[in-house]
Amino acid sequence: MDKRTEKIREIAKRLLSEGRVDVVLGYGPGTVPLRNAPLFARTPEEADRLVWDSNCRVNLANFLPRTSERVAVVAKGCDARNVVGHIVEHQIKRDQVYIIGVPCQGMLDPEEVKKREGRAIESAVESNGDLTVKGPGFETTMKLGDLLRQNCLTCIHRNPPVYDELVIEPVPEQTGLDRYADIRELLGRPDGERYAYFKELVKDCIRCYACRDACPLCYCHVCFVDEHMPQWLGKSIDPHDVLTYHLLRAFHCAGRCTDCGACEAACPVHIKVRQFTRMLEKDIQDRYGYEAGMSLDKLPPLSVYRPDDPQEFIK
Amino acid sequence: MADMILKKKALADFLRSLGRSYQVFGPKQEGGEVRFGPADGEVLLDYQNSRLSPKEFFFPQSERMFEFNADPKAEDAFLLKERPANLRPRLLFGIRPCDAKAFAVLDKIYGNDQYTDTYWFDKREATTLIGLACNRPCATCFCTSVGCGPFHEEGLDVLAVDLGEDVLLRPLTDKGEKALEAAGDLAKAGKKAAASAKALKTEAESSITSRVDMDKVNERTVMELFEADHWAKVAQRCLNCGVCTYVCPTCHCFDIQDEVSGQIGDRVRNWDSCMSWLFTQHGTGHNPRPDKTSRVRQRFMHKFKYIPLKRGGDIGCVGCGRCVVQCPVNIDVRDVVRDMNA
Amino acid sequence: MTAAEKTKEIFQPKIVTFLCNWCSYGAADLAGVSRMAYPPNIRVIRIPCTGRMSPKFILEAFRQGADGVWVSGCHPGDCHYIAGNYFARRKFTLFHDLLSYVGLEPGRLHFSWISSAEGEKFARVATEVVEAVRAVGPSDRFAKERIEVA
Amino acid sequence: MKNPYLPYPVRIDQIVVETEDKNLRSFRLVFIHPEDEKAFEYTPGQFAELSLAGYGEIPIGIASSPTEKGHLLFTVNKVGSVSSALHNMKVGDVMGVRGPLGNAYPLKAMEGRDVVIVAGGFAVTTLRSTVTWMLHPDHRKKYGKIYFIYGARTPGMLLYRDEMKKWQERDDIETYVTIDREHPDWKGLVGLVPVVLENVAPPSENATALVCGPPIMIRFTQPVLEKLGFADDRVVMSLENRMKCGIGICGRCNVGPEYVCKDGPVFTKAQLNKLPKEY
Repeated sequence: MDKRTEKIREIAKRLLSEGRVDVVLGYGPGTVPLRNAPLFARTPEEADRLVWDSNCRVNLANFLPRTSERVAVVAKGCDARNVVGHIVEHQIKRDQVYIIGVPCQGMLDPEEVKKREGRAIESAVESNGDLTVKGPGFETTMKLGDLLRQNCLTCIHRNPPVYDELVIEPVPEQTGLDRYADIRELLGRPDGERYAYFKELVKDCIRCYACRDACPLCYCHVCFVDEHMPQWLGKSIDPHDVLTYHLLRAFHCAGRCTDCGACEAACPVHIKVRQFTRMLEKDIQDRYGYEAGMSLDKLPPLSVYRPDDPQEFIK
Repeated sequence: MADMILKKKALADFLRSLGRSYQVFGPKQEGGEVRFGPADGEVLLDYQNSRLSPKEFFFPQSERMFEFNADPKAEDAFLLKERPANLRPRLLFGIRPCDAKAFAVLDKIYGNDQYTDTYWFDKREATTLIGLACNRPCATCFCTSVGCGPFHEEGLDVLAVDLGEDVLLRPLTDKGEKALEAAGDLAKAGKKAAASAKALKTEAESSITSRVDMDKVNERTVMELFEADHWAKVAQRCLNCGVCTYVCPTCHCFDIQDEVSGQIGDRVRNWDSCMSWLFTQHGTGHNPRPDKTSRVRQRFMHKFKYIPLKRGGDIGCVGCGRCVVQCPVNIDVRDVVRDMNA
Repeated sequence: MTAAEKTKEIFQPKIVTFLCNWCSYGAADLAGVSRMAYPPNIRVIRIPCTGRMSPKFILEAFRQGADGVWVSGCHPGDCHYIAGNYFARRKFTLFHDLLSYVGLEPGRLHFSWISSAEGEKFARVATEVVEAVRAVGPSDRFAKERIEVA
Repeated sequence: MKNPYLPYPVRIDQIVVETEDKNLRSFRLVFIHPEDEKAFEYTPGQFAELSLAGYGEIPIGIASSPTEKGHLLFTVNKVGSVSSALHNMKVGDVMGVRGPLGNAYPLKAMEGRDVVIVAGGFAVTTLRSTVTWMLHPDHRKKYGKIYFIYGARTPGMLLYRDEMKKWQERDDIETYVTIDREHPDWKGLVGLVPVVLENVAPPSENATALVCGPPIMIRFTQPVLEKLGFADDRVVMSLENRMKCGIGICGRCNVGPEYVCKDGPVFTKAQLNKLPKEY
């Protein structure tokens, strides 16, 4: 058993039996390979089903807003930063949430697995940094490190910056990464090409809103897509409506997004929706030197200002 | 008409000759996924299933229903006009039996005891379906539990079975026979081919180990199932996104929207999802399904209780497993039905 | 070529202009009563403060076929509501960058700070904005024409 | 195949502002093609989709009675985008009507019996249709006594006041119109609908009750009807839910397995007892 799984269970059982929290929000086993399921453990027995593996792509901070319970949440670096975001945005109180921080070495991208093993996978087992997948008449072993999601490859906060307890010693952070090479490359192209790129990027969108619903930042009672007086965008798959949706969704995440990748992991048609949010993330770092969710006493960049903020494009 | 045999080597010619009478579509590899697209003499035979169901051939995600002149001064201002339907004969090659069964279920929904949805049936009638039997069902398939199967014929015009070197073509309807006639010279299938198709069927059916039972669901009343306490537990992790409904071959709910740009207006219908709170929101602000639990419950009750009650026992699920694979939080319909049946 | 043909050839852009009630709207007024000339291509929408601006307004204007959008408010530090335009500035910055990133042509989206005493600046910026948008040409990328569906 | 989504074109013939808050207007609609009127054969209790191209459709109960030839009547509350757009329309404007939709009040089954009609607020529309239909000389003799109990918050919120005055003058219907609280302009009954119903106490032995009103009225009326001895299958109610297609396909208005648009909107209390409260 993974050391982290063991420790998560131990902490969860302790918190539940001591009555510290009402529920422990973690991951339980999934019913299909390369997928696990959010688990709401309310008893120490249920906590025995908690697991940790490389499929913890769902961001559990998503379940915190509007809860009245005392919650312990199993959180990777990015998830913990979203919990911090919720606290700063008054979606949950600090003393209502117990952060079980999990230093993370990245989650795998099932599409990467599929690229390497195209046959139908019926089971997948992780051990010692390897992933072994099996199907009818075959067994393939791959290095987990080769299968990581793009946001995990460029992650620089694998350890939760804020936590109540860490399940293992912090893992070394990745340094010297060029996180935005592709964004810079895109920005270097003519605007017409960029427009064509983004039109193509979202052309398969089916407007299921899974990217929004999987995102911890999207907790509005009424999302702009559901507003009808005025109605900001049509509900069809007209390319303009689709692009408008993605632009406004991304903008609503500006300065709050931790690049956790839950949106892309949820997308049924594999749209790289992070191409929108990452540009904003980069822009905010460049312009305001801010990173989301790193501290409990820093407000998001759109909630504050400096008199000397850059304004080179304003006449 | 008897079963026919098509040499696999001649598949491209077969599709091309069909192309003279039909627009032919089939499963194609696109990026990492299988999708239905124009066949152009080439389709996949060794695929499991398409990521999205082919329901969009009959129920496009967005479909113009009417158009109107939005110029208030015009004589025909704001009068809805039907759009001429594009009814060129189409042929879908290689859809899976579960998806065809889904169309058969939807035929009963789009055509109820009083009304007939012309948009659905226009396209259904203009389309011939050649299904491809599943020799290797996926681990998530549970079709055999819900009145379907890897070689199920309902809803198809022709069933094709991949025999290795050859493809057996079994015409099931007049439409199917017409298509095979249009395809030109095909040899009659011999006893051996029929026997090996049968053996493949048995093997495929027995390879489906994933089962759900429906006996108690059928026995229980609507209220017993509705008031059961497992719904809150299922709903707890649901994101209320619409992935399951949009990838589902039997999900058929829609919204009707009017769109005006300049002086042209359209009334469009779009896929809608019972997972959305807006789906049932009254103008007054009241919502009969106000929470996640009631919305999640609706989806499963609709498929496994309401549709069987109202449509002669047909289950509103064909066991294709798409929602199982694609739910971001792994809500497995098989587990939900097991809870309903517990 | 006759004069009529010539004007026909010059593209007349439609520019949706959001003006803050307390400054730029007054500047437009001042420019008007001072009989300063500026092109008639701007369509003014009065807003209480640039802080009220939502990116949705900008996108909606483009969707409805505006060739350009111009937002103008009080100079930083002069906001009637103390800091509305400071917050707006960050919003505009990011939204401007986002729209440029996804391929909005440079020259379509403009921002300015114009106080109610700056009638002359209003007329000048209006002229600049119209010229810039005219140089880019008619908008098609973010304008939603008739719905493109089956 | 007839396209079930295509509305009949109609012209607005008359608009009446019904209530003091001006949020309820009645629209009299005339078919542009006379043959459409023949095709639009309806029964009290049914509804139709009012179609405003550019805005959408709204399901509204038909307030006119089939015995009133030449027009349809709809009374619409202004709440959402379509109803607001409708309230901005003028006499002479063209719009669409799609229907008739849904089942109807069980007029046939009610023959030979007393009828007790209990209505509140603007839910009275299809019951106005029913009363008008039953009072028609061709139909009146088929029914026993008719009780009509109707209430609104204030006198200014009562619909169809002039007509009800006429009903009050007739001796073949017992009409009780009430308002919730004392009001200087009001000399009639004062009291909530369930209380008035209890005081009137119509005999239940051979009677059917038709009840339509806001949820709160329904909730307090049901025990009174029970006390008066109305069996659940003799209490008839009309539901409403968000709708789009109106023909049992688009999937949103269901209450359990029943579609309010096609299998309803009229249900007996006995039927509703077996269904989830998703309305």
